[in-house]
Amino acid sequence: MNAPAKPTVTILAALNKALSDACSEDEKVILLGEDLADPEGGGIVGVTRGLSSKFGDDRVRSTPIAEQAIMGAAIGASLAGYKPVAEIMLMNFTTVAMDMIVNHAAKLRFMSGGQTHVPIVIRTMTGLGYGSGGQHCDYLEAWFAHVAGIKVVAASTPEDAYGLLRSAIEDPDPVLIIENLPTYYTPMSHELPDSSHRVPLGKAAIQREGSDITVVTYARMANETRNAAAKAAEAGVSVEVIDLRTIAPWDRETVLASVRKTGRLLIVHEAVREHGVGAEIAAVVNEELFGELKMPVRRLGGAFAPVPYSKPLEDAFAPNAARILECITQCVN
Amino acid sequence: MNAPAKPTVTILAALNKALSDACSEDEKVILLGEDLADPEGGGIVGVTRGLSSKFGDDRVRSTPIAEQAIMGAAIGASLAGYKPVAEIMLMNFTTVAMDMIVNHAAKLRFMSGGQTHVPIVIRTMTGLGYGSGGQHCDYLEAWFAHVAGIKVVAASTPEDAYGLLRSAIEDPDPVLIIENLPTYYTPMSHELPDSSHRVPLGKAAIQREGSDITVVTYARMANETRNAAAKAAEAGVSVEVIDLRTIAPWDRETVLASVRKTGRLLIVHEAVREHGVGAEIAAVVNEELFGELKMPVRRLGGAFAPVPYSKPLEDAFAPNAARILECITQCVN
Amino acid sequence: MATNAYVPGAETLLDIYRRTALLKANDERIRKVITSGKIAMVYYSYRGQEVVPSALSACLRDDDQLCTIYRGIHDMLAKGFPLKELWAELAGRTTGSCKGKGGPMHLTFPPKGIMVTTGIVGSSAPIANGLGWAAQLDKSDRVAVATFGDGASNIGAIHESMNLAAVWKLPVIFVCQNNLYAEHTAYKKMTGGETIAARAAGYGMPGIRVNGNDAVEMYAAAAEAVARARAGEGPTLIEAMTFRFHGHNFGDPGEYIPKEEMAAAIANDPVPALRAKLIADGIATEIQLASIEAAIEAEIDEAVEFAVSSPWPVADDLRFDVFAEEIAR
Amino acid sequence: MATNAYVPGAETLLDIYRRTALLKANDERIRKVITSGKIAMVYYSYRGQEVVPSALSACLRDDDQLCTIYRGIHDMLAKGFPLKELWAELAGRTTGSCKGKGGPMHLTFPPKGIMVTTGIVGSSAPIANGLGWAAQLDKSDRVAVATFGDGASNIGAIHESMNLAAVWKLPVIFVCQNNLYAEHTAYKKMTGGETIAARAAGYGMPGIRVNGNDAVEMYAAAAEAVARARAGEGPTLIEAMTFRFHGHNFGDPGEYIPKEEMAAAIANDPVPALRAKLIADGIATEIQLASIEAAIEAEIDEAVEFAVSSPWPVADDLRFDVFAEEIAR
Ligand SMILES: Cc1ncc(C[n+]2csc(CCOP(=O)(O)OP(=O)(O)O)c2C)c(N)n1
Ligand SMILES: Cc1ncc(C[n+]2csc(CCOP(=O)(O)OP(=O)(O)O)c2C)c(N)n1
Ligand SMILES: [Mg+2]
Ligand SMILES: [Mg+2]
Repeated sequence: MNAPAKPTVTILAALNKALSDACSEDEKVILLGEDLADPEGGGIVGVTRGLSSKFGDDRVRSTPIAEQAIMGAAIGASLAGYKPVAEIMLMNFTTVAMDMIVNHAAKLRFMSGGQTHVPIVIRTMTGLGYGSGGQHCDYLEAWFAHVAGIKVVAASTPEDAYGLLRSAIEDPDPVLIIENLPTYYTPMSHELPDSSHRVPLGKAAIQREGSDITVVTYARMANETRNAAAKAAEAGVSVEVIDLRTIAPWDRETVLASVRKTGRLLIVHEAVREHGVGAEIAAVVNEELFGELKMPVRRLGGAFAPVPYSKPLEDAFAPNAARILECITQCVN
Repeated sequence: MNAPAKPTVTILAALNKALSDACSEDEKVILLGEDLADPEGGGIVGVTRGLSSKFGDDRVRSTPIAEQAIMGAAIGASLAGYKPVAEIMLMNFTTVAMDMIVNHAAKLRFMSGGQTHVPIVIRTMTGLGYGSGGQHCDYLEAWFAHVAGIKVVAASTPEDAYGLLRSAIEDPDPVLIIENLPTYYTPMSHELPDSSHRVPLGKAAIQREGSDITVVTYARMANETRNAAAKAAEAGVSVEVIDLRTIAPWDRETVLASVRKTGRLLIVHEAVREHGVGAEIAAVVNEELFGELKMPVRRLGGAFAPVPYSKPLEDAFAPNAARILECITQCVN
Repeated sequence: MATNAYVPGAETLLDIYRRTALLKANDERIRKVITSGKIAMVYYSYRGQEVVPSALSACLRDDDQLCTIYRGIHDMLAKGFPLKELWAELAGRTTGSCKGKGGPMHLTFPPKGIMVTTGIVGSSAPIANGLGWAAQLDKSDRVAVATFGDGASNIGAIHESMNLAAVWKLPVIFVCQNNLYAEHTAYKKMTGGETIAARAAGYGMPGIRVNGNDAVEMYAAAAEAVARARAGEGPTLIEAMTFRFHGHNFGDPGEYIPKEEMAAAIANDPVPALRAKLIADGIATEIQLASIEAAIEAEIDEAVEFAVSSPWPVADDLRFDVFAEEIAR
Repeated sequence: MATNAYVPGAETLLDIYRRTALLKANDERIRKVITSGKIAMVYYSYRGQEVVPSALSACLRDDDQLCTIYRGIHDMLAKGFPLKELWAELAGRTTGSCKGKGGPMHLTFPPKGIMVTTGIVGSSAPIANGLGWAAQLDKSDRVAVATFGDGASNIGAIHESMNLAAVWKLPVIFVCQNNLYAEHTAYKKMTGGETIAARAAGYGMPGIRVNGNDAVEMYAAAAEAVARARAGEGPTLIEAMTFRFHGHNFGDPGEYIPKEEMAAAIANDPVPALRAKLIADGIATEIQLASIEAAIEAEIDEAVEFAVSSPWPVADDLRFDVFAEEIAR
């Protein structure tokens, strides 16, 4: 018997192919961001590697360090019929471009009464684990989820990374894609997705079926939760794992149906727990399933602190498989 | 019998006195912002009127239109021992200064291991009702509440406006004060608060006691809720009105004690309901009082849309006394 | 300052006057309508600044695109924003260009290239760059214009935009309407350096300060900048010196402006000055101009009437135009 | 370029060399320690840029204040950051200046005026202005320094800061360390205009480009700027031309830098050049310098040993230093 072949395909490769396929299929797709083009290395982690060589440096442009200018250029080009994919290198750097994203990209369709719209994608990245400290690892998805007019997605597998990015580019409204630094490089799949593969925005994935408790999560925490769920199964606890994939608007139907079935809900994200997206999900589930729950909705999230530098502190900041498992065990007992 | 004297004191006057008293009592208190000094009219709504004349234009400075520079100047001066009160004219303009507020003001104490701290106050204003449209009326408190290291307050009475602002200035950490445009001018009190008056940060006010339902709210919605509660009383419904005053960190003890008593909770804010601060409060109350509630926690908030221009749309955007009353009535039946 | 290549001919000057007359009459009507209580709105009067966009727009085509600001109705009207859709939007009606959702600070009318109106100081410029990038990609010779004020020149977005436009050689014209005040704050007090135009050199971009109230001078600068942009030679910064005759917004008495300064500006009102020049130069007669002006008044009458007799939006409209798909209740 | 008033004497040059030697040795040690696996950290090497902060700091006092960036350990060491607290922080220990909470990108040490280290491009400058404002209010002649890179010059915060500093005449020195690369992007490619220094004119502020690798030239520019600031005459922008000998951060092979460009830069390594000059000019002997360098190595040995033998923080430490009061669990 042969050992099963090792997976080789990473989220990084899937994103790169998604951008490449989108550029090939639609000449209106254009890319911009710091160090994005090949003379600058094709992006600091290489998501856009090879694309400026393939599609020309008119369509794939490195920019000065100027996030407001980057976002403005994307918005303007989208108003003139293009589908820009703008990279804001790290999520913390969205803080210098919030005006463009929130006051303009998210609102122009509404404020123009539908005369214009802003079909842009904003790719950004975050993630702890590398000792980058307080200004490079924030998880700000709750900010954007609170803003009407922009969608927010995050993938935890190469297939979803590909399918969500393709759907985001085709979506007629602005979409923020949150990539996660430590998950870029893990080989997870055997084949790169086909160019027809799409993941519809607004649809969660039930990554594992279960009957005792539902865990709703996304991004890197989905991986940790899958690991925790596997361990829980060994102990006889059946965990349903839902990866939201689209954080806003989130898939209420799938989540409610699952919790209706299991009667228990735990929400897990790396973002600071307080006022994180888990709060909204907990509020809605409590409202919709009042009296049907076997336990109060629980949330695991990042500590109420800036992301710290030192390894033991960084390790303590966010949930991980062990803590998720511990919490699941508490919940079902 | 004489008619009771009409109230004459507004939130505007209380804020002005608070700033003036703080400047008088502590020469480390300094002010900056666009159009803030008297040659520029003492602020566009006059909160700082008279102060540069009284305290000198070294301490009370108008600035260029440059919110990053404003926030940076405040942060820097605070690191050198001052207590700057910076005005960001409207809350939507915080979007150009989020880096300074979130990556720096909120984090420097932590990132420096407590060697430095940032005792600044950021005064900002928002509020619909004047047809300003999509870029001038956002309610972004949930963003800041999600950030560890900054406190968020909002007042609905002149006494609280005075007391919170004085406490914020004396607080050793950054505090964001959200003022509300339509409430500046309403005469509500008979006397300006005494210079010793303080409202502690983190303490809610029970503005009306009641036994049937708790309504947790803040800022202008507290006024609307008080009106709704008065009407409800006429119909025999006893409403407990809690004005949070400090939105982050919010007063869990007071809220939980009240809901434990009434068994019902409605949360009301003008901010978009989805992912608003009501979500966190609902999540916590559901978790803490699981099985003790007579109804699911309800939330009223702004529509999931940018703030619209046209009057009927603007009127439809946010809760008001009538809608709060309607919801209260539904809840208790 | 005007090179011979860009001297406006008689027809162009008359065209410019037609626009200024429309702008002036429209501003006066808006203020009148607000005062009468017929329509309530936030309003930032541009009275006194009419020549800047009129001369600029005389160099522009419908497919050239504009990003302007809250004080921008003059920019839009000069570029061809239709009066009915304008007034209906000001009145907050469904027949307004933005269905009443945008209002005076967010007017939009793509058929005439009026793409963005922003209430955020400085934010017109970054978006204009994107319009310019699209023109480049389209291999079109259309241009993008960003207008903003003197106060806006000190905010970060403007700096980032000018640098990017220079580096990418974008067909963008940055028009700073220097009316010497930013809200209540005098230009001199908040601006390092003598002129805004001089900052262009720091980006390796041509920058020119002109008397924006002089149709000939403003036209020459605009025409040269537009020609440069159409030829693929990159952006230009024009600092157009002008003045506003009213407070920052309707209701602001403008007490921070010294009386003499205001009096001198009004004495040099650019609209009657241009009118007088047309007559003095024999380009038009008093009768011709009066009839143009009368036609404008009639057109405005009609637009106001259209606006106030149009239907209001209803609460349910909030569910639409947030996304392409409607928002569930 | 140096005026006679600001020529560094022999003692000053020796002082500058002492700092550069410390900086160079420290950078080499950090890279060695990372390579060995002894300490893991994100690291932005400043090797090649040592003379800029060394000459600058020779003009500064302990009470002068600094806001620097992720690539800033050279700025801090030159200003007097103690080695033990530095290394313990790099190692993430409780004995680090920031108790392990800040790390290499957020080093802070107020007793030596090292107030802010930021990982956000451009954000050192707005905060330095506030330190300058405080100095003004205190009627102190202390100054504030903001350092940043060539790439940072194109971001909004820098523009807003330079304008405000000029308008308020703040005692701030803006030091742009132009190492010709911003991450992987060449300076020329992303910068409109020939020099960063030229942009100062747009704010009515003195701006000067100097060879930052030349101790005499850099000292002269810094001393003049500091004297101007102390005298209440406002800010200065210094563009110090330099180069980094390694990738953007540790692990980046720097392939985007042409080999010849790197080779030429290394051939002109400013640290041995200054060393040779001291000997050639008779300011110090080989033996003296070697003994300075040996003492530095010993000091670094001690600091590294102190760091790695210090205790780690524990999870509960996350509850402290978020606010003055502790965070409940
Ligand atoms: C980022 C931001 N800060 C502040 C404001 C408030 N504000 C509106 S208009 C204005 C003055 C702008 O002056 P200027 O750029 O000269 O334009 P003008 O109004 O004179 O046409 C200010 C400060 C804003 N809209 N946006
Ligand atoms: C606002 C922001 N955008 C992007 C980055 C990512 N980034 C970190 S360093 C850097 C390059 C900065 O180059 P430069 O200013 O020349 O400084 P140097 O690293 O050369 O010292 C970039 C783009 C950041 N930290 N902050
Ligand atoms: Mg102005
Ligand atoms: Mg550099």
